Amino acid sequence: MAREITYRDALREALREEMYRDERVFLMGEDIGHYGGSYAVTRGFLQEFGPKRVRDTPIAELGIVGAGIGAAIGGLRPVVEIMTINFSLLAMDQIVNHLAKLHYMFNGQFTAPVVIRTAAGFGQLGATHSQTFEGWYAHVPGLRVVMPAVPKDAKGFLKSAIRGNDPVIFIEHSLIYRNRGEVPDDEDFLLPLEGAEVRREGTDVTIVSWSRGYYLALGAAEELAREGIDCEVIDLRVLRPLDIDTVVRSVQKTNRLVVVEEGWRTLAMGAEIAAAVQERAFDYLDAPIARVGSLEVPMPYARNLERLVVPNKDRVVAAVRQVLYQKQPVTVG
Amino acid sequence: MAREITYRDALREALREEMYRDERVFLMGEDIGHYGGSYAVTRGFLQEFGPKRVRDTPIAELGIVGAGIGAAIGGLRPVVEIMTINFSLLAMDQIVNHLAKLHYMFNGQFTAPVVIRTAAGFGQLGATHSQTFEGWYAHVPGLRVVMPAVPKDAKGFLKSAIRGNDPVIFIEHSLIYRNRGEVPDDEDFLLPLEGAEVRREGTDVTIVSWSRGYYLALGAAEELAREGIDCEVIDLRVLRPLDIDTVVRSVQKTNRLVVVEEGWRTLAMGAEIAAAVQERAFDYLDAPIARVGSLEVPMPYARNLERLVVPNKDRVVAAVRQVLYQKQPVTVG
Amino acid sequence: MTSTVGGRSPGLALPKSELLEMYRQMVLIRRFEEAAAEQYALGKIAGFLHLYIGEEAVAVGAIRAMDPRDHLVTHYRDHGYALALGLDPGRCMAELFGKSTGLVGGRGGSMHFADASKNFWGGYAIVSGHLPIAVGLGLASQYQDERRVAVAIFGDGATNAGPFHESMNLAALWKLPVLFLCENNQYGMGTAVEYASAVREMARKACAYDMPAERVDGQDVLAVYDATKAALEHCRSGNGPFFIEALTYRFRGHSMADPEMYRSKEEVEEYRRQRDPIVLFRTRLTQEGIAVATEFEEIDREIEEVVAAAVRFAEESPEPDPATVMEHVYAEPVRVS
Amino acid sequence: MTSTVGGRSPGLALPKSELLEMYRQMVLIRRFEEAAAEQYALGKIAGFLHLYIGEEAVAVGAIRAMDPRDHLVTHYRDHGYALALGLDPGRCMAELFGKSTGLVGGRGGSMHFADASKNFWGGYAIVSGHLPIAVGLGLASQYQDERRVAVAIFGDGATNAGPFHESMNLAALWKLPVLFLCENNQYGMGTAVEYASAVREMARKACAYDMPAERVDGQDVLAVYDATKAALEHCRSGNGPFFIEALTYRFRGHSMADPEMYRSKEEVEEYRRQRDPIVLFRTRLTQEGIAVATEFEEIDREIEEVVAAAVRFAEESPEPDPATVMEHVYAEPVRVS
Ligand SMILES: Cc1ncc(C[n+]2csc(CCOP(=O)(O)OP(=O)(O)O)c2C)c(N)n1
Ligand SMILES: Cc1ncc(C[n+]2csc(CCOP(=O)(O)OP(=O)(O)O)c2C)c(N)n1
Ligand SMILES: [Mg+2]
Ligand SMILES: [Mg+2]
Repeated sequence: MAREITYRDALREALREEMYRDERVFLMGEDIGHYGGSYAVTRGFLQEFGPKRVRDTPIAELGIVGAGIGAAIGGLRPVVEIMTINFSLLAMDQIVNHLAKLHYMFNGQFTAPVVIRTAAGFGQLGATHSQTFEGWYAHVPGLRVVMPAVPKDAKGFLKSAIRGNDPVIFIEHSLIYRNRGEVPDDEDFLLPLEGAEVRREGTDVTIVSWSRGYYLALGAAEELAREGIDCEVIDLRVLRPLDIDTVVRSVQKTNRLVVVEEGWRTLAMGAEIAAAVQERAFDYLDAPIARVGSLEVPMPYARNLERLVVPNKDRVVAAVRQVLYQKQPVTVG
Repeated sequence: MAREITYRDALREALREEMYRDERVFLMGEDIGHYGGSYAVTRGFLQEFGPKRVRDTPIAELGIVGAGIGAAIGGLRPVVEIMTINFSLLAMDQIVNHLAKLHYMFNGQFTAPVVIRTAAGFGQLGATHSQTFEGWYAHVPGLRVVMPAVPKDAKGFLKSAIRGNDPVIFIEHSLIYRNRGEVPDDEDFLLPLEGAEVRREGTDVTIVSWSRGYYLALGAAEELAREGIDCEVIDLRVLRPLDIDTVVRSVQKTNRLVVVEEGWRTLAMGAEIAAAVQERAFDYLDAPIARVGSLEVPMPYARNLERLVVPNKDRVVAAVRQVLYQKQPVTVG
Repeated sequence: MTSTVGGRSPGLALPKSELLEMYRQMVLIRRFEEAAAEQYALGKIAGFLHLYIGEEAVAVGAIRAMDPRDHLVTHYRDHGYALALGLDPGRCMAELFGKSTGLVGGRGGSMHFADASKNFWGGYAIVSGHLPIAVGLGLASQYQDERRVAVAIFGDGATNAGPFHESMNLAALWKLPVLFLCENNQYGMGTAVEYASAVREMARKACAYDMPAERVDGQDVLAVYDATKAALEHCRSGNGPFFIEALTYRFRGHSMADPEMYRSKEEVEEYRRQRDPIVLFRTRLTQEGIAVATEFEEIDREIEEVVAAAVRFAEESPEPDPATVMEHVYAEPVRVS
Repeated sequence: MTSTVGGRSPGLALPKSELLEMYRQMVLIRRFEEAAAEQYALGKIAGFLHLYIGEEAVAVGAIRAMDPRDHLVTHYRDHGYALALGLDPGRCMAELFGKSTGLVGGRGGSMHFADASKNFWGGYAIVSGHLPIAVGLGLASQYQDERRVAVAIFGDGATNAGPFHESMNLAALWKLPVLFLCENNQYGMGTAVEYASAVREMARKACAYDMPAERVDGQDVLAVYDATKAALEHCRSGNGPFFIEALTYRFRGHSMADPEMYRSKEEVEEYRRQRDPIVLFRTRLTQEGIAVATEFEEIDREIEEVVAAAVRFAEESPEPDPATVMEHVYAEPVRVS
């Protein structure tokens, strides 16, 4: 059985179900309680679960991530919300130097199963509120990094993240909270925190993306289908560990690859995917792997400038044409 | 005229000369004064320049980087030392959300020419003291990221960084401070903060590295030369802006590329270099680009484990053989 | 808490023209922001828009006390400061519209106003992230013997963040001329002070740094002026930093997106009725016999026009030139790749 | 500052066996670290080695006062705590040697001792980075109604860092059972307190959080014991966190690499002569008629053997198995790539 619900509701269900299932699960973050969550994911939770389990915190990203680590070591299951991924830079030391390392550094003696929920996104929010850093977290051994695109994954991953024993960086996207999709009814519906998914089969070119980028990829694929170009679309879903095999298998079929993401192109996920795919499918590639990302500037506020900076469907289409040598190679930002 | 001096002395000269040249230049950092600098780069400076210009600070990486930004806006030329790059994670918000963005965000009205000196390195220092994050900084528009390998570059870059108007992340390496090399005598010897350098010409394969990695590359090249394998060795020197053209030109000649670095392989500099080179020299590549990096674990303390984790000359040699199809492809970490 | 009611405020000794100018600025901020809210609803302004309505006395009192050479950095709730500094309302509104004629060419929007020519080094949107920058400005002043004070504006919420602490310690340790001016509007977004801070009075936090501190009625523009004047004098004379907590209240939501579920309508109404800084100041000036109703009304009318003109200017201004999108990432030319 | 000299310390009412055990632990720490320094010189130990010599009374007094169920996190200067907790000196030394028999299998080295079975959740090497973790442990205790106190050990230098502030505020705001135990050894690496902190007494920093605080003579093991006992009681009873500043001094360099140019030999000598916590305690126990010279000497001899055995154990232990290098990155299996 499944119902169609929004991405936001999928997250809400995951949190509620896990909170009912396990007393040790609690939420902690800025404005998640009285305010109702900056993206309304936890609206009503304070009233439903009380202030012990839905904890409004001071503005102290580093402190609350660290408190999450300690709470996890002490036997709890904290879900720490960092309002947006931009602010996670303040908690970087806790995440990278502490959370990711504890288990290894202390020889497996204990774990700190903290789930950090945060959101990427943009929309005329300016330079410091429009970034995305999934690639940075995906660089760090010890972290699992998840960035679901569809409600089903949002729910299944979040529940698995809460139940699992590893730290998880769980990245949402402010522009897809209202997207709808099928979600199974089962309260024990879990998804393993690994593995990409081929969401659209195709033969001519592979487009890899995740989170909101997946919808751009899909839109481009649909547009190109009208011209008879058949794109395979992969939703990467989990950025660490990286399921490069699924991408490689697809490229072995299509021989062409485009990666679509919202971050600045240089040194973002697309770089790793391109590097890893050429390592493993060198002889299958019929064209250079193309990367579509943001222009390399701090995000400007003005609507027209922002539109220039972020990737869009047209740029994805252009990149697909480029790897198909349909036109002169186009600059894809 | 040139003399052979150490990398450390090259840095010392650069700082001293610029401090004498320009009253506005001052140093700020933990233990740079009374202690003499954790790597002795500023030893004696407090005595020479006094506490106004050589400022010991509290342990507050974020605060001192931010204070550097403000001081720069206010007309000074701060050189902020972050003892090691591991601690720069605490200042990440200032560096990425403030320093890198000011100039663009405020429409070019003002600049914050802060030089952040810091050091990578390892040596049984454990998980939180053995990292390197140049790839993260190189991801960020607005920053210039420099990681010199030789004394001449150390000096020329540092002087240019101090005189220039952009923020610069200047990354040293604790294991090469004693390396020696020729440095010009000229007090106005400056190097532009861009551009890779071909340090050894060769025809069979290109090895790209920077900082200490460059010495591994060179060592491997020398060893392979004895077998008649002729490696071209490029010292990347500056990681943002990235001089990919120099690498591409080399690959157009050698048709094979190995990247050597100390960071975890996934999503590090090598990923970008591989992605960018396959974009621009696809038809020239005779083998997949190989990346040599660290094993993907938090650094263990034990000597034997650490040795397994970090790249060494043998792994570089193995990677070169791999791209030459000399043996079965070897896993190169 | 310091208030001027009852006592004799030095601010009252200001020339009448300045007092009326303060009134004018407060009304300007109020009307400017009301217009901004309307334009937001019309989709002309987007992203985050944090209104200052209800808090006008703080910016106006503080800026009036400052020397033009003093430095200013603020948080994202920055319109009031820009207008009190005398920046052109048209260029401010154009910034909100994301137009090329905006204060920063449309690149910053509401949260990132700036004008280097006024030593206003910007509004910043990372809570507490600009405080170390203020410390650095204070350091530059001390280093260059300039007797300029760096004024940092921030909220109650910011005082719980690590960067605040590092900044306070550095400023006090080095005796820098930095005025920490905390607008305690009793909420950080939707989180009341009591849920965020171990102490309710922000000024108490200065004790950890041996920094002098004062609480002031932030709805009383003269009290803010007086306190700021004295604090700036303290800083300018080489005595190190000073901390002012201005108790205030925002009449609107945190930003335009705020459903305001964390406080009651009654609470807001109560403040609007009893503690409107504009009404309080107007009443005061009237009681003191400094100005009469018609004078205020004339200012009010003038402001209506100024704001209408600002909106028109913003509306009619061109968007930024797309060709400039890559400009100003670096100050120096980039040659490679 | 609290000291037991003159007054009557509750610690003196401890059974003689415990008092002698405290003496034994202090001597053990001293000799263990002297041996470690020797082994470092021989190249058997590498990386950073931060000795605790001179500060032994703090760890020994504090740990004695703790309940075994209480949580402990420390900074990198952690040998003293491990030994005072009763961890096997052989395994401790083996960790310094990077051997598989070490406390954490040779993965951590000097800075990262830990033993989960003792609720010792580790030594951490990012200054102040472990303080929020202590807060979280306190939260877990409160949440689960466990009446366990989380004890955080850190230096004077750490109190200037942002994470300290965020931790203090959170602990006080939520009234968590956290004991902040600051070892003020008067230097952070080579930076004297006066160059790093706006206030010289670390305990004053608690005022910003309305947190009770006390200064104690950290060279007086009984004073530390008494203060910790009382503070733990305070925390355990639901009164929220407590701050103790133990005034102490390290007799050796910050780490083995320290050229010690920032302080005079005379200063160090003075402390060694006048304020050696072991000598002070021995004298005290003698004066109080609790023990006599031969008892101390027997302990001293025993410790020589214990330490020699520890070194032997470390020396003879095998290195970690290279095949395990990728183990424990994740707790759950990783299947892809
Ligand atoms: C580091 C950081 N965390 C969270 C946010 C989101 N945020 C924006 S404003 C705000 C509340 C700030 O409150 P306060 O400092 O009291 O200022 P006020 O808005 O009340 O003027 C929050 C949480 C942010 N911008 N930066
Ligand atoms: C965030 C951070 N910055 C800098 C360092 C380098 N460092 C290690 S110990 C230390 C001094 C710490 O002093 P204090 O807190 O007083 O502890 P003590 O060593 O005196 O026991 C410094 C600066 C670090 N480990 N972490
Ligand atoms: Mg507020
Ligand atoms: Mg210390």
